[in-house]
This record gives sequence, C-alpha cells and structure tokens, in this order.
Amino acid sequence: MANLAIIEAINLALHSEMARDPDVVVLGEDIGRNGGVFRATLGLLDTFGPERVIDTPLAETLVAAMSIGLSTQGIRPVAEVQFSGFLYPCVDQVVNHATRLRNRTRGRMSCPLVIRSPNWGGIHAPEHHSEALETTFAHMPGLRVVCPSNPARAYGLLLAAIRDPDPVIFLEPTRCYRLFKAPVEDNGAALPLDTAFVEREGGDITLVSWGATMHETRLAADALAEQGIAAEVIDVATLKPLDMDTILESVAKTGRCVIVQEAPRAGGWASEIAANIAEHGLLSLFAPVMRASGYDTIMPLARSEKVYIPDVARILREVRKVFEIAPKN
Amino acid sequence: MANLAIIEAINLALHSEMARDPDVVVLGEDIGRNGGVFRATLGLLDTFGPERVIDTPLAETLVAAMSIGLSTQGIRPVAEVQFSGFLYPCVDQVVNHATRLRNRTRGRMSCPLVIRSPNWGGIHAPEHHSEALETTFAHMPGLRVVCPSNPARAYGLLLAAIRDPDPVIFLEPTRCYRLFKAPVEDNGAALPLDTAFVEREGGDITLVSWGATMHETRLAADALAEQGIAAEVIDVATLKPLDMDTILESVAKTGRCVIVQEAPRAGGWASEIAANIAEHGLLSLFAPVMRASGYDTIMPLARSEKVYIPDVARILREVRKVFEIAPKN
Amino acid sequence: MDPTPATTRIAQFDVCYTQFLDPQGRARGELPGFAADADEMRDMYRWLALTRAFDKKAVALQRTGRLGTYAACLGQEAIGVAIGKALRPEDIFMPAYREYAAQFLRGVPMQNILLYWGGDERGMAYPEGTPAHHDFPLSVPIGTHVPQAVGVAYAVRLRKQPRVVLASCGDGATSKGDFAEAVSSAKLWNLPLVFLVNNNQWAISVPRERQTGAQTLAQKAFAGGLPGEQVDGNDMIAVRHVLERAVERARAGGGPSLVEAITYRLHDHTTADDARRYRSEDEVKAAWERCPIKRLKAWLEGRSWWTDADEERLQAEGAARAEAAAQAFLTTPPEPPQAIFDHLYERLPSQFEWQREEVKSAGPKGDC
Amino acid sequence: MDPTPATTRIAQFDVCYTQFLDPQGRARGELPGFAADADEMRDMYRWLALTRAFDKKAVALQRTGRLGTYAACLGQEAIGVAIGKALRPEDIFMPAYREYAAQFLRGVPMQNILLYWGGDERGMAYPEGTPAHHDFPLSVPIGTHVPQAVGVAYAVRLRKQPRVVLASCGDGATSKGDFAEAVSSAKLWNLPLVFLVNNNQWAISVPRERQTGAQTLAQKAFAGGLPGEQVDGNDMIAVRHVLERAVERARAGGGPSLVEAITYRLHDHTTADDARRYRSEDEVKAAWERCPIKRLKAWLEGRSWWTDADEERLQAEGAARAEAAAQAFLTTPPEPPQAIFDHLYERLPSQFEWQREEVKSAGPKGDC
Ligand SMILES: Cc1ncc(C[n+]2csc(CCOP(=O)(O)OP(=O)(O)O)c2C)c(N)n1
Ligand SMILES: Cc1ncc(C[n+]2csc(CCOP(=O)(O)OP(=O)(O)O)c2C)c(N)n1
Ligand SMILES: [Mg+2]
Ligand SMILES: [Mg+2]
Repeated sequence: MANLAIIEAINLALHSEMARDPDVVVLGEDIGRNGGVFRATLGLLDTFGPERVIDTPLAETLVAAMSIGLSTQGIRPVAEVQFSGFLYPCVDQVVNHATRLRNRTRGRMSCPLVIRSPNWGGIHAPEHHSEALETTFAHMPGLRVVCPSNPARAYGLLLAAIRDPDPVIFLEPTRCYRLFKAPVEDNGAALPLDTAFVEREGGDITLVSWGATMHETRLAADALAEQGIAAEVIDVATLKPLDMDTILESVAKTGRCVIVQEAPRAGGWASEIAANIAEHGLLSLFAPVMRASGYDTIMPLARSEKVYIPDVARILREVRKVFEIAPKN
Repeated sequence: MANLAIIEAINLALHSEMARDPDVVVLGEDIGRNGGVFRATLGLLDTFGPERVIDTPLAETLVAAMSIGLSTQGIRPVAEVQFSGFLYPCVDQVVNHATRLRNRTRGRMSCPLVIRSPNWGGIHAPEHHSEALETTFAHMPGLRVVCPSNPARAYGLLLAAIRDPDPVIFLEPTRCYRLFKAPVEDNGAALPLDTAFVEREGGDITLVSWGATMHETRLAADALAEQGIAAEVIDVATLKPLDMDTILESVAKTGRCVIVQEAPRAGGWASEIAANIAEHGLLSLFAPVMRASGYDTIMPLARSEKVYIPDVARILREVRKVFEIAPKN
Repeated sequence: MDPTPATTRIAQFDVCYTQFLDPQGRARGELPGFAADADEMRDMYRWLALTRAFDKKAVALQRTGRLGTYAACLGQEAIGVAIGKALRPEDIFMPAYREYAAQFLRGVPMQNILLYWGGDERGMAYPEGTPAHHDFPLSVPIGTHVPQAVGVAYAVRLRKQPRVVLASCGDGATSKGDFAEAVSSAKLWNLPLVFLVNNNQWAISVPRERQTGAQTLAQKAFAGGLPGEQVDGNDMIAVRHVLERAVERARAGGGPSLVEAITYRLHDHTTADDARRYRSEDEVKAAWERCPIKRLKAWLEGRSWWTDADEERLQAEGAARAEAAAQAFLTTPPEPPQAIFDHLYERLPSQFEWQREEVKSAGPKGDC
Repeated sequence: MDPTPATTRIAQFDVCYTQFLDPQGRARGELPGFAADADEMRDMYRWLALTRAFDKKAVALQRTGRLGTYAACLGQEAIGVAIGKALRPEDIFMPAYREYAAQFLRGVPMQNILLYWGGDERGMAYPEGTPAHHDFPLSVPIGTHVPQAVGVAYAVRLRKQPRVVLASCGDGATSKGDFAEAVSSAKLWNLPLVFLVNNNQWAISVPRERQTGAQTLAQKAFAGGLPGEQVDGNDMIAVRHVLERAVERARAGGGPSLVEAITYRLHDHTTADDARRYRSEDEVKAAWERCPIKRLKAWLEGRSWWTDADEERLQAEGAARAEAAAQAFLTTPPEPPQAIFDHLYERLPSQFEWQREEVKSAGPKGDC
C-alpha cells in the first residue's frame, strides 16, 4: 500500500483502469507527451500509446462532444479539461446531449463518459484558473457529480466514475493535489458513487463539505476539538445523487450544522443541502443551518484569493454563531 | 393604458426604449424580418432599420460575444436567444467575460447588456425548447437574473434591465406569453431590479415563485382561499440579487412557506430561498419549508410535459404537508 | 493582395460543383454506373415519393391538431435518399432532422418520426435489427451533434472497423462553433467521416447569404484541410454519386471530407412557421421548378423506365404507408407517467425513487 | 475529385506568404516605404529590445518567487511591435496575452503587466489618456475574446467611426468554435476588423500540426469568405507591412481579413511549464536562428543605421525600464480586501453589503 498524494492516486487509477479495461481511453489538451499540466496522465502515453491517449486540439466543446461520440460506441472516455473555468464550453454538450441521450432514445444509446477537471482556487494560478463549477453541473438531471477530497477516495471514486454507465463530472481539488499523502491500495476497488463519508464522528455539530474545502473543514474540526467541541465531519464526495440520509442522520444527532463550500454562496450546493435539512431535519435543529461559503463575487486574482476562499476562521465564525444561538449544554 | 399580453408588453418595452435611447440595439436569430419566433421584436426592423435590428447567424456564442463587444462601446444590446435551451453556448461568454469585465479591469470597462430568452415549458414545443435555466445563471456572480410574470412587470423590468449598467439575463415565461392580458402603461417607467413583489397578502402561508409558475401559484392561492386559507403570494421577479427581506418578512408573519419552481429540484433557486429561510427565518417557522418543484429528470417531450411541470395539485400537496405539521389554529 | 517579389503563393483550394441532370431531367453528360441500373433508379424514385407522401401526411396531422410541431422535408428528399443509398448498414448516420428518407431506408419506421414530433421519446428507440438501431436520433440543438461525429469516427478507427460515419446538418448549422471544431479536427486522425451540409438556403428566416460571408459552404472544409465540394442536392444522381464517392473514400482510408448539397426548403421552416413573412412567393415558385422528384421522374420517363401505371401504384403505396404510420402513431398509448424516470440513469439512484413514486401515484397527466 | 463533364470549378482560394528579410537580415527585394525611414526603423528595433528586456525581467521575478505564473513573449516581439505600429491611437486592440510590445506602444505601463501576472486586477486598469485605455485587457480563456471583436467592430461601424479593431490570438485558439464563429460572420457586415493569428507553433505541448488538419491557419479565413494570408512574423518589416495593409484596407471599407504571422515560442509556454518535456532542444536552437531582433539588427547594421554604442544605450535603457517597472510593481501596496466587491456591479446591490462588511472586518488576508 503506497503513500500517495491525490494527483498520484488519480494517475494510479487511470493506469490501473486502462490496464484492466481496453475500452478506456483518455483525451484532452496536453494530456499525452506532457502528461497533463498537473501530471494526472503521466506515463499513460508511453504505456498505452497515442490511440488511447489522445491529445486533442484546443477546443473544449470538441473534447466533450468527442467524449459523447466515443461513449456511444462502448468506449469509456475519460476527458481532462485543464481547469474547471474552461468547462463552460462543455456545458451545452453535457446538458443537451450527454445527460439525456439515454432518456431521449429510451435506453437505446448511452454516454458512459467521465470529464475530469481541477476545481477551486488556492494555488496562485492565473485568472479563470480557480473557479468552482460543481453546482452548475449538479443541477443538471441525469448527471453524477463527484468531488474527491483525499487520495483513497480520489482513486476509488475515479474507478467508480469510469465504470459507471452514465456520465460523470469529476472535479478534483487543485490545491490539495500534492498537499498531503495517504495510503492508497491499488486493488481496483471502486467506491460507491452515492454515499457521503462520515470522516470523523462527533455529537456537537455537523460540518459538511466536499472537495478542496474538506481540508479547511478538517482543520476547523481540529480547532473545535481543542475547544472541547466534538464535530462530526462529513465529506459529501458525490454531490449528485446527494446522500442526504447520512447528513440528516448526523444532524438528528447533533442538532447543529455548518456547511462549508468554496463556490459563490447564492445558489451553491450548500444551499441545496441546507434546503433539504430545512425540509427533512427541521425538527432536529437547535439552531439555523449556517453556510461558510465563498462570496457572491468574482474569484479574485492570486493576491486576494485568500480573501475569497473560506478559511478556518470563517468556518469557526459560523460555528460560533450556531453555538451562540444553541449553546452546548 | 392598453391591455396587453406579456409578449406584447415586451415588444412595447423594446419599441419604447429603442425610440428613447438611440444606443439600444437588438440582435439574435430571426429577430428582424421575422420579428422573432414569438414576435417579441415585431416591427422593430421597420421602425429602426437593419443597423439597430440585427439578424445574426445561427451561433449563440457569437450572439453573446457580440453583445459583450457592443456593450463595451456604450451600445445597449438586447439579445434574444430563441429558446433558453440554446442559452448554454452563451454560458462561457457570460460567466468568463460579461459578468467580470468590470471587475477585472477595475471599472475601466463594463457590459451593460441584456440577453432575453423564453424559458420553461408547457407549450408542447419540440425537444430542448422547454428548459429552465434561471438557476444556472443566478449562481453566477456579477449578474442580474430577472423573470417577469405579468405584462406590467415584463414591461417595467425589461426597461430596467436595458438601462442597468451591468449584464442582465431576462427569462420570459413562454407559456404565459399570450395567456392573459393586463393593463400596461407605456410611461417609460422602469421597475426596481432588486425587489420581490407581494402580489396578494395573506397571513396563513407564504407562496413564493417566479416566472411561468407564478400562474399555477396564483391558481393555488385561489384554491386555498376557497378553503379558507389566506396565502401571501410573492413574485420573486429578480432572482439575483435576491430580495430575501420581503420573503422573510412574509414568513415571519405566516410561519409557513412553500416555494414553487419549475426547474429541477436539486440545486434549483427554490433551494437557495429555502436555505436563506433556514438561516434567517428558522425561528419563525411553524413547519418545514417545502418545495413544489420540477423533478430531477430530463424535461419530457410534449406528451408528458404536464407530468413534469408543477401544477396546482402538486403545489396544494406541499401546502397540505405544511398544514398537517402546523395546522391553522 | 498586391503580390510583391517577397510574396509567394503557398496553397490553393478549389470548390467544384457537380450536376448530372438539369432541372428538366436531361442528362448533361455521361452518368455514373448506378444510373444504368433501372431497378435501382426506380427504387430511388420510389423512396423519394414515399418520403413525400409521409411528409404530406405529417403536415396534415399537425394541421388537424394531431401532431406537434413538424419540420417538413419537402423538396429536400433526394439528399435523404442519397444518404440512405450511399451508406452501408454498418455505417453510422448522425442526422439533423430533415433527412427522414435516409432514416426510412435505414429502417426507422415512419411512425417513429411521428411519435417523436408527437412528443413521445419512444420515437427515437429505433428498432433492433435495423441499421438505424445504431444510428443517432434527430438532433434539435443545431449543429451540436456534428463534433460528436468526430468521437464516433474515432471509435470506429480505434477498433479498425470498415465503417463510415456521416453527419448531416443544415446551412445554418455551419455557423456554429461546434461544426467548425469538428471540421478543424477531423483530418488530424484521418477519420472515416463525411460531413454533409444540407443547404436548403434558409435557416428559419435567415437566408443563406446572411448566414456567413463565405461564398460557398463547401469551402468551410478548408478550415480543416478537408476537401469540400458542392453538388446539386436536387439532382438524385449527382447527390448520390458525390456522397457515395465521399463515403467510399473515407472507408478506403482517404480521410474525411465535406459535401455541400444545394437544395431548397419548399415548406415553411416548421409547421410553427409562416415563411411568407420573409420570402417571396416567386422565389418559392422558381424553386419548385428544381424539385428533385419531378426531375428524376422526367429522366426515368425519358428512358421509358417509368409509366403512369407505375406512378399510380406508387402514389397508392405512399398514401397507404403514410396512413398506416399515422394510425400506428395515433393508437400508441402514452407511456405511464413514471416513465420520465425510467431512462434517466441505467438504474435510478435511490435518491430519486420518491419522485418516481410521487409521479406514479399522481397518475397520468399527459395529453397531446 | 475526379472531374467529370458534370463538374465545374466555382471558386478558388489562395494562401500567400510574405517575407522581406531572410533570417540573416538580408532584404529579398524591394522593401515597403516605411523601411526608408531610419528613425522609424530604429524605433521599431528599440521596442523589440525594450520588450525583450521586460520579458527577461518578468521571468526573473517569477523565478525568484516575486511574480505569479508569467507567459513570456520571447522570440515573438515583432508581432507585438507590428500591431503597435499598424494601429492608430483610436483603433481598438483586443489582445490574447503575448502581445506586450503592442500594449507598451499603446501606453500600458510595464508594471501593469507585472501587476496582472502578479495577481492584481489593477494591472488591467490601463491609464486614462492612453490608447490602451479603450483597449481590451489580456484574455486567458483562449479565443473567447475573438467573437467579441465582431461586436466591437459592429459598434464602430454603427457609429461610422474611422476606427479599426484588431483581435489577436494564438495558433491553438484557431481550433476554438469562438474563433470560427467570428471569422464566419465578420464579412456579413463588412466589419473594420483584422484577425491576427500569432502562430508560435505550439499551444502548450501541442504542436501546430496536431492542432488542425488545415495546412495553414490563414486558410481558416476562407470559412468566412475573408482574405487570409501568411507572413513571416519574425520579419519586422514583413509583419508590419502586411498588418498595416490589412488594417488600412479595413479602415477604407475593404472589410475584414485574417493574417497568420509565423513565429516561434522560444520560451516555455509559461513559467509553470517545462517545454523540454515535449520538444527537442534542436528545434528550439534552430528557431533562435530566426529571432526577429537579431534579424532586424543585422539589417539595420547593414545599412549603418545602428552602432554598438546605440546598442549599449538601448540595453541600458531596457534594463532600467524593466527594473523601474519591477520596483513599481513590488512596491504597490495590495488593495484592501473589500475591493473584491467594489467593481462587481456599478453599485453593489444592498444584498451583498454584508459580505463586503464581513471581508472588511476580517481584514487583509492577501499574500503573493
Ligand atoms: C443551437 C440552436 N439554436 C437555435 C435553434 C432554433 N432553430 C431551430 S431550426 C433553426 C434553423 C436551422 O437552420 P439550418 O441549420 O439551415 O437547418 P434547416 O432547418 O434549414 O434544415 C433554428 C435557428 C436551435 N434549434 N438550436
Ligand atoms: C479555453 C481555454 N482552454 C484551455 C486553456 C489552457 N491554456 C492556456 S494557454 C493554452 C495554449 C494556447 O495556445 P495558443 O493559442 O497557441 O497560444 P500561445 O500560448 O501559444 O500563445 C492552453 C491550452 C485556456 N487558457 N483556455
Ligand atoms: Mg437551412
Ligand atoms: Mg501558440
């Protein structure tokens, strides 16, 4: 069992699944000789050759559309879009075709494709390289949206995404790519694509997040533990379909909830979770559901990106509000 | 004061504003000689000529991009996209440019543009002609998203959208275009772009909606009135920025809330509203906030569209759930 | 460009136009081989006529409130027949929405097309055992299916299959970036792919010359280094010949190409449109003179390969088939309401089960 | 295509290539008028050298952790200078991100470019009173600004202004649908618009020949019926001449056109890239032989218009200016944190006030 960073776990999953299933191909800009700008596809070209490792022209609509075309023929395309800010030209193809080909042909055709992309900010990257796209996709019917937050989940969820018979958007936490290493077993075992992970148990408050902000959420839970507050930490992991059962179970226990997301607040996925708690968990709540969120403004350039991204202090501020209304007894 | 249908009010607003402001131009597919497929731009070509009434090629990315280019030069473009399902190719231009040009140039440039499009289903139109795009746009920072639901608001909000110094997405209720007529004064007066409208006052429950489903919401309120339940009906009208004050004020009074939307449930704007109520109005709630919503499935073709679209029965079902938990006393 | 001694020509591109039959059905020179086969030529004529009979029926159903919006193919039938004839069963056809004739030839039952425009997704569940079963459904978002063809053809090439992919689209579609991205890239992998532009001169109310500054649509091929040519799409012999040549070149490893077939939309854009708002009756009248059916009939008659009795039989067959399709469509019971969830995913995630249940218990709401 | 008697050629398109100076700086024939003006030619050389000095400084700042990711223009300076010289102050320039020389000529202070790549939006607030003040900022989402140029040029035409719009983009950008939609439509309104393709042979790791099947990028013009031509983008005289001609044709009502300038990206794609992973040292070495600066210098020296003393002075000026820009950049205090709300809308809607307040009271968090 190797100790791997998230980016290495993704690379391992790609190697492993391409070796296992000859129908898997990868495609995207600079993913061949260059191994992807983050090296997620490193070594694939040498191992699997240019027919299965396709350097595409600079055209994201084409990348999405090719993936659709390939997937209809029983190929399992795994497309990389270099940064999620460049996923927008894929949106039309994804929502008007990939998500609905099965439905509109009444099962005759389908699109088992994966589009991977680094998502969220925090690496001092240039403009448009730090966007948060998860909600835009998670609102689309017929899609699965997956956001891994640690190496083992990156590996297991990516395998699951590739094997899934329907289209999957796979958004990876750019700033955590090499942040830490953790054991990953290359056992070819997929993780479930509809299950949230309770990372840490605790009875005082439920902290919910996904993707990159899981890191800040874990740190916040550490800080709370020092204050004697036991936070239950949930990694949503798969935004769509959303595993509300796990979240509601936790809120039933804690009565308090803060949701952490990096995307702009208005219409973010935190709102979806909060709305579901408001509907199904209202009676177990001791206090309002708070959102520690990105702001409703443009993701700033590098110099101010930390102003935008929810940090531990911002999470703790929302937690404090909750305990002010509903103190721990 | 003429009695106008919504589509006529939109046409009137365009005539009126183009006459008032020589910098206003309209553009889009089939909006010239043909007057738009719904006739929103009828007569504009004859009155204002082909330089200000621009039939574009069949290219929605271009339509959005041209609007951006025009707007940077002090022109006030009002683009029409034929059906909102064809807005997806505009998304990249809107989010990566229109919404942020002001910010990224620190105020040196800006994009005072409007993109209009018929939205939502219910007219037995072909595939991809019945989509609900409001949430996709409302999640984007820097944008205004406006959804009129009656002729006077269509007129006044469109004037406001055109005059607004920032980009506006204006989504019109296709199935209500000619559903009813109401008085519209052609007085050139804009309505505020950040204010929800309390259409009907009532103390028992707050019904919140926007756009096409305002129609079903009004009918539901009528039905409730017959049962002796006084519903307060709020037309959100401008989704972004969202006027939560008006909604929270109402919920503070009624303690009950059902939000009606046609878009898919998961991640729809109803969730944003519910999340805000869960945060700021929790203590005034007698019952969970319910959402009478479109389903998390592909908008069906014409034969089954009524299965998808929330109807009065579905709204009343959610209202019933609320009163079951918190009976009227 | 003022040529200077410092300026050299480095590349040159031609657009050619092919027509075998003039509008009166007279051969302008030697004809391709298949034209010597009387049965084959009659079969093509038969499909033209059956398609027109279907088209007429569909419009009639719409006009009487029994069909949704319908996009007629009146006057454009030869392009569909040419596609149907040029492709082999194993090839993959990716239509826009006016190539019904090709779909019929590939096994799509006429009632499927009616079901589709009648608002029933089952219209696109083309039957197993027909070539159409692996073809794509109609594509309404203009041009968006064209870049998908690059992926489909890539898969074919990856698997070393002797198949060709043909994607058709309208003149309006060539303005879309989707179309351009496909054309620009297809030659990179020498794909077995033919782009067919069905240039019917109109994109709803926008005439061809207001669609792009390009003098021809064929020359859009050059943006990807492909050969591009024009053909008279109302000349059944020419359009079949040129398409067949493009398809067989692709199959033989000669790479992708683009064919612009010149035709004319004799009908309104769809039944929801009124073309009199934006084009002259004279233009339409003149276009009727170039009708592909009339033209092939005149040629067949000139060779004494077609009689009035043949025509009568064919008209009767067309009417009967269209009527049978209409009946099959009209008597198809609607799907149960919960069917709107049954093909969303391969298996509906449990999270959405309650929605399916709610719809099921609310019962039928469909109409149409 | 096998021509038959039924096939006629209906259109033909040429791509020409222009070069005045060979890589050794020798004139290949008669030169354009401006080349007789020694001061002008020295000024162009000066801007080439200043830009290179800036570029070097920017890379050095990044390498020492004082600048974010930077996209160098090493070896491509002549294209930027040509744009700067070809445009008039009132014209509108819409850059990609490697045309710094043009921006400098149009009044963008060097420190603005550093501020931008240093992660500060104020870098794109080009100063009032300069031509750059009405130019567009750098555009990172590849090719997306190109169709915007159609709208900008439309506005110019609507207002009957004698202005030209020039949009530049890279070879990779020509694969984007955005680019194609712009090219396809520009001639419809006979816009005063020049598309400049800065073909530096690479789009990160993807070489030009893997970008599209098109033999040249100039021929992408034909998809919109525009003239398209190639020019040696490392030949200062040629690229200025060809661009100037295209710009003045557009100004005179001659319509839009496309110029493909052939150059080479001597640097890594950006400072975050390592080009040795995907291209050979030999290729880069050979490209250095075609360097535009060396070439113009040789030509100037051949005419005795440039001395070693001139060169020394210029190098000193370049180093001093770059250093001054670096200092100005490094000493620019960060914006207050709440500035992230101050240009979101013209007036921040009250709904977002609390977010601005929260940020303000949390205090500075910036770094970089
Ligand atoms: C992306 C997109 N934009 C707009 C429309 C609305 N629309 C339907 S058909 C059509 C014109 C299509 O013209 P063309 O490609 O020439 O095909 P034709 O209908 O003439 O066969 C338009 C604008 C659409 N279906 N898809
Ligand atoms: C739409 C989009 N996709 C991907 C990227 C990532 N990216 C940045 S530069 C680049 C290559 C650009 O190549 P080219 O257009 O030739 O310009 P050059 O960098 O060579 O000047 C890519 C793929 C991007 N910025 N925008
Ligand atoms: Mg057409
Ligand atoms: Mg390049």
